[in-house]
Amino acid sequence: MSTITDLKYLKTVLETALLTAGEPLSVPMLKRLFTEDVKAALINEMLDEIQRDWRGRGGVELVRLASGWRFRARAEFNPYLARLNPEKPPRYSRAVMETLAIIAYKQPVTRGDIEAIRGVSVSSSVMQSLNDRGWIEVIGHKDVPGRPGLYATTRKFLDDLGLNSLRDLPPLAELGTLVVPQADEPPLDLVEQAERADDEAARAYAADTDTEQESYV
Amino acid sequence: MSTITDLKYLKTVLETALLTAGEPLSVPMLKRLFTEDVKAALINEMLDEIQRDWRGRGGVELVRLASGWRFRARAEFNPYLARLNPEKPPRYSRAVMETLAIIAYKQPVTRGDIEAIRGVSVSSSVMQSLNDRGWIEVIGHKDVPGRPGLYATTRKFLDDLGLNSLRDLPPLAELGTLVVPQADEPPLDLVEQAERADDEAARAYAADTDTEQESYV
Amino acid sequence: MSAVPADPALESAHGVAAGPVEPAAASGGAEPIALLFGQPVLDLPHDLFIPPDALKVFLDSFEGPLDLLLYLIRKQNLNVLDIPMATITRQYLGYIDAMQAERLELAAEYLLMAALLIEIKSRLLLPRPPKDDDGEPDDPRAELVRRLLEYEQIKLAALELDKMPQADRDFAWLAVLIEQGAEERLPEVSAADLRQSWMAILSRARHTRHHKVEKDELSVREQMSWILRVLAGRDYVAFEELFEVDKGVPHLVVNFIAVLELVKEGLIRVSQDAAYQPIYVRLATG
Repeated sequence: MSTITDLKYLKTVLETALLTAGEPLSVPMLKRLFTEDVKAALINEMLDEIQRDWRGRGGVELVRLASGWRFRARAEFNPYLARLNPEKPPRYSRAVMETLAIIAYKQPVTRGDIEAIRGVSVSSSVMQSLNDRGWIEVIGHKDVPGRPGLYATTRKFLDDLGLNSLRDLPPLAELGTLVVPQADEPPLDLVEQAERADDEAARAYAADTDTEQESYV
Repeated sequence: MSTITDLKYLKTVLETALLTAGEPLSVPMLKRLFTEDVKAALINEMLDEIQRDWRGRGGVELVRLASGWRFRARAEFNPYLARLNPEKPPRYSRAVMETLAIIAYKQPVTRGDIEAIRGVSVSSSVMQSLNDRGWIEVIGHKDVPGRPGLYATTRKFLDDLGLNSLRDLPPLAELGTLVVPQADEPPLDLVEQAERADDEAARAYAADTDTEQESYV
Repeated sequence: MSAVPADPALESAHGVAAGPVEPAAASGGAEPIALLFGQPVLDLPHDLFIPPDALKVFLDSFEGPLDLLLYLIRKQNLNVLDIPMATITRQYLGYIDAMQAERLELAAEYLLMAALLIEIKSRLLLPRPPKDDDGEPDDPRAELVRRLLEYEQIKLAALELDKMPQADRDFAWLAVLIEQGAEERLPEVSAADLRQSWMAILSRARHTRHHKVEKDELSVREQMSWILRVLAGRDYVAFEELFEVDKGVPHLVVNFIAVLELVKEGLIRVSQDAAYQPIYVRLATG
């Protein structure tokens, strides 16, 4: 067997480990591959090289995630792969996604905090499904009566979204930009309205009702 | 996106599918990757090319097994990989897990019932692995042509999952509100939705059409 | 996407007529967006009504009172920072009335929001107490505006999160096999895994939507399996033998439903030669 002084062989071992691992591998974990003491700096250098090697060739990329490095298929190939495997994980409802967003951006938060922001009670099953997915966890308890659990997102959440850290989350919209134009602006014309039809604010247009008409009031 | 007339792209799709599949892929399965009709001869040719490409480079090889093609680590690297992960618990495929979930929640069920719910055929190996594990058993036969076996979960299944009874499984009714169906469904109109408003499975739908369909997707 | 059919027949059948549309803003008058046969059109035609049957579905598309309120404000292009309380309160109460007219189960949160809107409106009518250090007087709307903006921020963030590629849903991890020697380890499975799998099945609604999911079904299903096991390998069993009296009434009821379900599915036969004679249960195939 070659020795690890052979850099090419060392790189091949690292690549093989990453191709076969069912989870992200951190540098300390990758060091365990070798009985010799391989420096973290060297491993990082090799990882960069492997990442470069795969860039542009093949449908696969090496990504750095919160808990380590992992190979994944480029998203562009998903339509093909999806045909092979008709079973897909679920797309979460708005209730689940909004709860997740609050935990991700405001962590650590209690269930009460989540309810205060959403203005509705949070069902246990919503929390349970995020917990089952391994995306959220209780990291402590708030020192108030009832000692409610404090929720935070996990590393797996970052990994599954292909993120390195919470800082890589899309930035929250500035509160200022959420304010719509002044009321005395000229009304939109039809074309503009049509363009706004898929806009978030207009999403319920299609389902709009006349319930606000005088007869109801 | 390139078309499949581009042979290099076709090869990349095949390679990516083989690298991400958790099981051997046969040529008929690989054909399913493409909406176009790709000839088996061409796929076989590409597979040979991929096999050659990997020969001599990297620690991974493409091998042809009885049930199809798959990538695996070369045996010479096993000593390294073994150090990395002395005990990595294997996972059941999604097909196995969903079949198990259906038997657990809907027992007693025939194989036909399982296929009707999953919308895909259930392979014998899936049933076999659950049977070998001692988690499911045939408890009778349905009195219809062919007399298909009726499957139920066993005591051992409950024991291995640490459950006292099936009632300790997460309730199904709540689950329906957590997911939205896949977007390839044709959107229903509101009236149709209203008729279905009390249907549990439709609950997620209602939240879907006007919201997620437009803005989430 | 026009989700509401603009069917005039339906419209009159439900007695919901297209009424005048609220002005686009509190200050300005309603500028028609188009003229149709000389009549001003103030809103898009498919917006004109909602069949009452669909009201519940419509409300289901809101995540709660904040979401609904935000919709009312955004729909009319109103400035959140300067909510015309009278207009918005009237519209909100309109929705609540409609909900009550349809005898929908009114969530407490919606009523609470109505109370809050009315409170703010009434406080706006009262003379404002002057502040000590000639600062701005408190606007009673301020807290509501803060909550609306915070909620909208999260709502947008949720949309963004959902757009991000998610493992398994949008991309696949690599899984190259390592040929294991020696002993084989069996996969571990938890109840949570089963739940996750069931959610995956549900999300493929095309195949499952005809499949009614009932709350208490599981205990019945469990009993069905139990009864089939009891019957297996025996010619017949006396009806009473299937009922364990000491397990309590709920158990007996569930067990009885299980027997009926098995009969319905053609899995067992229940027979009795004559009234008051013993009832026997056997496998349908026996």
